[in-house]
Amino acid sequence: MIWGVVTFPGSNCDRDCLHALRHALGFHAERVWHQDRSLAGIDALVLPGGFSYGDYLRTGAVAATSPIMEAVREFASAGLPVLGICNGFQILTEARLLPGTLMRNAGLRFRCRPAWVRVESTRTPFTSSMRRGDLLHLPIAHGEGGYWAGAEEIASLEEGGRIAFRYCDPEGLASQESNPNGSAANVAGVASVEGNVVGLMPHPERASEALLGSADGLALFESAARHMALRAVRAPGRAR
Amino acid sequence: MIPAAVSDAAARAGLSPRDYGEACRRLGRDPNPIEALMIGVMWSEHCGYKHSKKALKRLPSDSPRVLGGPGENAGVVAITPQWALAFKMESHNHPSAVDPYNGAATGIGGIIRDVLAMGARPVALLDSLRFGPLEEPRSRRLFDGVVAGIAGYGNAIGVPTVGGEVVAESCYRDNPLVNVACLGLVRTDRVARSAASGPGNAVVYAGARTGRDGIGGAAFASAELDEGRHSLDRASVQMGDPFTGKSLIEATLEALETGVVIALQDMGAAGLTCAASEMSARGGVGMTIDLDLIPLREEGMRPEEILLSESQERMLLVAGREDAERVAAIYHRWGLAAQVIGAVTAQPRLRITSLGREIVDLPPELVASAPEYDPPVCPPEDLASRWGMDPAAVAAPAGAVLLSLLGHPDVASKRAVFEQYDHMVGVRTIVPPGGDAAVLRLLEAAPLGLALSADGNSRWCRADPRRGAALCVLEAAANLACVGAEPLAVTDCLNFGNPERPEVFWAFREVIDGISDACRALGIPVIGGNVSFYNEAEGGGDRAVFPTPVIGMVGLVEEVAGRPWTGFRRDGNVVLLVGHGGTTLCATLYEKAAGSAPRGRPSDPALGESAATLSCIREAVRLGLVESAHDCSDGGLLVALAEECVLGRRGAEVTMALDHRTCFGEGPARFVVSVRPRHAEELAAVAASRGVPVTVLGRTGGEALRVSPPESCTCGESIDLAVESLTAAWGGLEA
Amino acid sequence: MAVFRVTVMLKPGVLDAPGQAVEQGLRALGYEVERVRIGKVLELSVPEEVGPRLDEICERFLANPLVETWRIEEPREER
Amino acid sequence: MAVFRVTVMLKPGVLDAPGQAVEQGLRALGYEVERVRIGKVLELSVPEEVGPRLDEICERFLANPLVETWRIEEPREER
Ligand SMILES: Nc1ncnc2c1ncn2[C@@H]1O[C@H](COP(=O)(O)OP(=O)(O)O)[C@@H](O)[C@H]1O
Ligand SMILES: [Mg+2]
Repeated sequence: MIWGVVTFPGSNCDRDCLHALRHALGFHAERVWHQDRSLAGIDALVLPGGFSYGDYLRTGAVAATSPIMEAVREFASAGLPVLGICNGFQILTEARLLPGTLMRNAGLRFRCRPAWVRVESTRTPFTSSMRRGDLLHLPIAHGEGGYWAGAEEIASLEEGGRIAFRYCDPEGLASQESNPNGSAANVAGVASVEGNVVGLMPHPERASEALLGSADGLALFESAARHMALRAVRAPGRAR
Repeated sequence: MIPAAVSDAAARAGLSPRDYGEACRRLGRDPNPIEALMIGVMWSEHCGYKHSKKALKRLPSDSPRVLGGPGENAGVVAITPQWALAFKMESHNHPSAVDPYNGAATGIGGIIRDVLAMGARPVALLDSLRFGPLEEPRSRRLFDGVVAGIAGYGNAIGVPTVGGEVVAESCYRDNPLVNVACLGLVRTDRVARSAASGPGNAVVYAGARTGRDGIGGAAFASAELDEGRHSLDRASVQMGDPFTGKSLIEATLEALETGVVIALQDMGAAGLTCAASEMSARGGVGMTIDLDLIPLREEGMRPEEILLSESQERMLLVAGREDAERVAAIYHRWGLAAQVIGAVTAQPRLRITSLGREIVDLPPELVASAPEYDPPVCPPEDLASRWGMDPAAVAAPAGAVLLSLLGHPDVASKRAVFEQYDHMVGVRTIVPPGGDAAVLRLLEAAPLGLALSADGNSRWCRADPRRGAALCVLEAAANLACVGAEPLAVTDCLNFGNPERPEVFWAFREVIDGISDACRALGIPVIGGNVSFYNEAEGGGDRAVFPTPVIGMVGLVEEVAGRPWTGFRRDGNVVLLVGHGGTTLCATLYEKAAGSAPRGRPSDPALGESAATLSCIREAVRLGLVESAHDCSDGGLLVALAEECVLGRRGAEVTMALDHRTCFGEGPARFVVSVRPRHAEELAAVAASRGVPVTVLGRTGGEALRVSPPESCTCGESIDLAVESLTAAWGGLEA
Repeated sequence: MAVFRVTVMLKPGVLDAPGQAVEQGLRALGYEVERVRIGKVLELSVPEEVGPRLDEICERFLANPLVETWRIEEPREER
Repeated sequence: MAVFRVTVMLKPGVLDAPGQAVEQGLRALGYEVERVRIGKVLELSVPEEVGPRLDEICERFLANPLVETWRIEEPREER
C-alpha cells in the first residue's frame, strides 16, 4: 500500500512523517504537493503538522482552500484513511471534514511536551487494531490545540464513537490536570462519521522509535495498514 | 580642520569625518550621497567590525575538519567524509531591546539564513538570553516578549530550539542580550559559497519582496533625503515572517540541489548593499544591478531605500544565465518572488542603475572592507584592588543557601521557557533541553549524533575576563562531556560596551585571549561568531554590560542511544565527584545571590588538568560506565547534587564537608556522576590513567538529599532536604 | 460602563503577512481581490472615565507603537 | 475597487482567552476594566461587485461560523 503525505507551504512535519512511514515502518510513502489535484495511486493519506500559511487568519484556514483539498474530500468520501496531525487536524476541521475547531491553548502559550492519550474508539482505521482504554505516550507541540465543539456536538460525537483520543494522566484518568490546552472533554482527536478521517493534536510520528522516547505512535499507522489489508481482502475490486 | 561640508556629508552617511576621509581617499573622489549611505552602513560597527577585526584574528580557527571558517556566513566542519555541519551564533541585542518580539524573531530568521547560505539545512537553534532582574516589570516584559518571539518564529519555521540559557543580572537592565545560534547540516561536496564568480552570470533576487523595513534603523538619519515624508508611516524595526522563511529554506535547498547555484548569501543587515558588495568582493568580481527589477512590496521606493532595506526572508544568488530561469521557477513554485536583477562582471565594480541612470559605481572591496582600528587598551584602575578582595560571605546554613540558589532565576528550571519552543520537530532530538547538552541524532549518519550547548558567565568575566572566558569554554565542553560528546567547533558571541573606552577594549582582548587559551588547550576551532559593541546605556561607565562572551559549542556523539542523563537514574548507585579541586567563592552565583558584585578572581581554568577531566568523563560515558553525569556549574557541587536528585526524582546520601566553599564554590571541569557499584572501580581506573582525582561522595536512594560532614570534620550542619522541597525550590521560574 | 472599540492596524508600510495569506486564500477560492489588511479589534467595557486614558492604554499595552497604529471609537452604551 | 471592512468576533458563549489575558494585563497595570473581547478586522480592497458576495465569503472563509460572528461595513472609496 502507498501512503501520501501532503506538503502545504509552511508544513514542517511532512519530512518527519515521511521518515516515520519509510524508515520506522518500512512503508512506501510519497510526497503530495498542495497544488496537486489528484490522489490517484495513494491508499492512505497524512496531513502533517506545521504552520501552513503561517497559521494566519485561523490555523488551517488558508490551507483548506488549496487545490489538493478537493481531492482529499473525494478520497475521504471513498472511505480511504486520512490522518490529520496537529496542523493537519486543524486543516481538516477548517475543510469541515471533521467536526469542531481548535482554539488557542487555554494557557495562551505554545506547549511542547510529552502527553498521554487514551484510545476512546476503535471504529477508525487508525485505532482499529487497538483496544479502548489503551494508553499512548505521544508528544504535543502546539499553540492552538484546544478542541472546541458545542456540548450537544460533543455528546453526539461520544455517542457515535467519534472521539478517538482523550488526554489523560499516566494512569489513564482523563483529568483536568492532564488536559494540556483546555480541550473540551479532554478531546485530543476525533473522527468523521464514517470513521475513516481522523484528526489529532499529538504527534504520532514523533513517537515512532524508542530512541525518541516512545514508539507508541507507530500503532496508528500500523493499524491503518492492517485495516487496508483487510479491506483489500474483503473487497478486492476496490483495492487500489 | 575638517571643512563643514565634509563633516556634513560624513554625518549624513553616518560616518566619522575620519572614515569619510578614508572613503574619499580610497575612492579617489567624493562618493555621491547614495554611495556615501552605502559605505556608511557597511562601515558601521555592526557590519564592518572596525574595532574588532584585528583582535578576532587571534582566535584559533583551524582544524583538519574545518571546511570553512570565519569570514563565510557560517563556519563549516566535517563530521564524516560525507556530511558537514554549519554553525553560527549572532546577537540581536539592540533590536530586541526596542521590540522584544520582533527583534528576537528576526534574530532567529537571520541566523537560520546564515546557515542556509552555506547550503545547509538548519536543524537546531540555541538561545542565550540575558535580562535585568526578572522581578522588575520592564525586564519581565522584555523576557516574555523575547521568548515569545523566538517561539513564534522558530516553531513556525520548523527548526527545533534545543537549548540555551537565561540569566538575570542588573547590568542587563537597559541592555538585554539576545544571542541565538543555528546548526545546519550539509553534504561535504555541496557546501555553498558566497563568492560571486563568472562574468556574465546572472544575479538573482529571491524570497520576500522589498519594503521599507528597518531603514530607520540603519545608519542614515536622512532628514534631508527623506524630506520627513515617510517617517511616521515607517517602522524602524523589521518584522519577520516565518512562513515565508520556511518556504525560503525549502526553495533554496531545492535550488542548490540542482547544482547550478554558484554563490548565495542572505540579505540581512544592510540588505542588498551588503550582499552584493560582499559577494562581489569575495569573488574579486563586480556586479551590475538594475533596481527597477527588484520585486517591491511598496510603491514609490527610492533607490537608497531599496539598497538599504532590511526586509527579511530574502537571498541573493548567482547562477549561469541559462540556469537562472530554472532557479527562479523553483522559488515561484514555493510562492516566492524571484527575479534576475543583474549580472556578474569581470571588472570589480558595483554598478547600480535606477530608471536607466547609473546611480552607484563603487569598488565592492571598498564597500565590504571597513577600516580596521587599533583601539587603545587599558586595564581598569581598580583591577588590583578587586582581585585582592575576599568573596562575600553569607551567614546562613548550607541547607538554606542551597534552597535559595536552586530558586535563583539563573539556576531554576527553564521548563517554562523551553516548553514554549518546539524542541522536537525534525525527529532528531534524542536528549531534549532540561539537562546539560542537548543531543540530536544524525539521520544521515546513524548512529552518530551531535551535542549542543550555549554557555556564558559574565560574573567571571567581569572579575577576570581572560580566566572567565576560558572558564566559559570549559563549561560548554563540560556540558558536552556529560553526554560523551567530543567538541568539534565553537561559535561565539562577544557582547561588550563601548569599544572606544580602553577598559572595555582591554576586556575584549582579554576575553579573546581566554577563549583562545581554552580552545587551543582543548583543540577546538572557533569557526565563526559575532561581536556586539555599545551595549551600554547613556552615561557609559558602569552602565555597560559586563564583558559577556557566549560560547556555542557542538560536539560529536558516537552513538546516540544509551546516553547518560543529568538526573540520578536508580537507587543504590555510587555518587562520585570527578575533577580537580580548585574552587573559589569569588565571582560565583553564591556571591551574586547574596547581592554582591563579583569580588576577587574566579578559579584558574587549569587547562591541562581540566582537559584531562573532560577526556576522562567522555571516555567513561563512551565505555557505558556512567548512568548520570552533571557538571558543577552555577552554584557549585551542592547545587549539582540537588539538581541530579530533582531530575532523577530520587534522593542521595552523601558525605562531604559542608563549609560554603566546598558546597557552593565554582571551579573548572568538575562533575557529579553516578555509576552502578560494579563500575565504580573501572571509572576510578579511567580517571587514574589520566591523573584525574575521583572522590566517592555517597549513594543514590531515598526520598531526600542527606549530606553530612565526614566524622573527622565539624564543619557545617548536616542537610536533610526532601527531594520534594528541592523540586519546589527549583521549579520556580515561570516564563 | 461604556464599551469602547479600539482598532489596531499595522502601519501602512509594514509587512502584513497575514493579509497576504488571506489574499491568497481568497484567490484560491476564486474571488477577485486586490489587497487585504488584517488588524485587531478590541471591545473594552470600562468605566466612562477610563475613556480619556485609552490612548495611553493603547500605546502602553494594546498596540505595538513601533509597527501599529490605533483608532479609538466613540463609546456605545453597554447593552 | 472598494474597501470593505469586516469585523469578526467570537460568539458570546465561546471562551475568549486572549481577551481575558488582556483584561488581566490591564488590571495589573492598574486600569479598571470590566471586560475585553478581542476580534479581527479585515480591510478588503475588492471590486465593487464582490460586495454582495461578502457574506458568503465570511461564511466560507473569513470567519469560522461555528465560533465566530461577523459584520460587514459599508464600503469606502479607495484612497
Ligand atoms: N533560553 C533557553 N532556551 C532553551 N533551553 C534553555 C534555555 N535556558 C536554559 N535552557 C535549558 O535548560 C537546561 C539548563 O540550563 P542551564 O542551567 O543553563 O544549564 P547548564 O548549567 O548545564 O549550562 C539546559 O538544557 C538548557 O539548554
Ligand atoms: Mg551543565
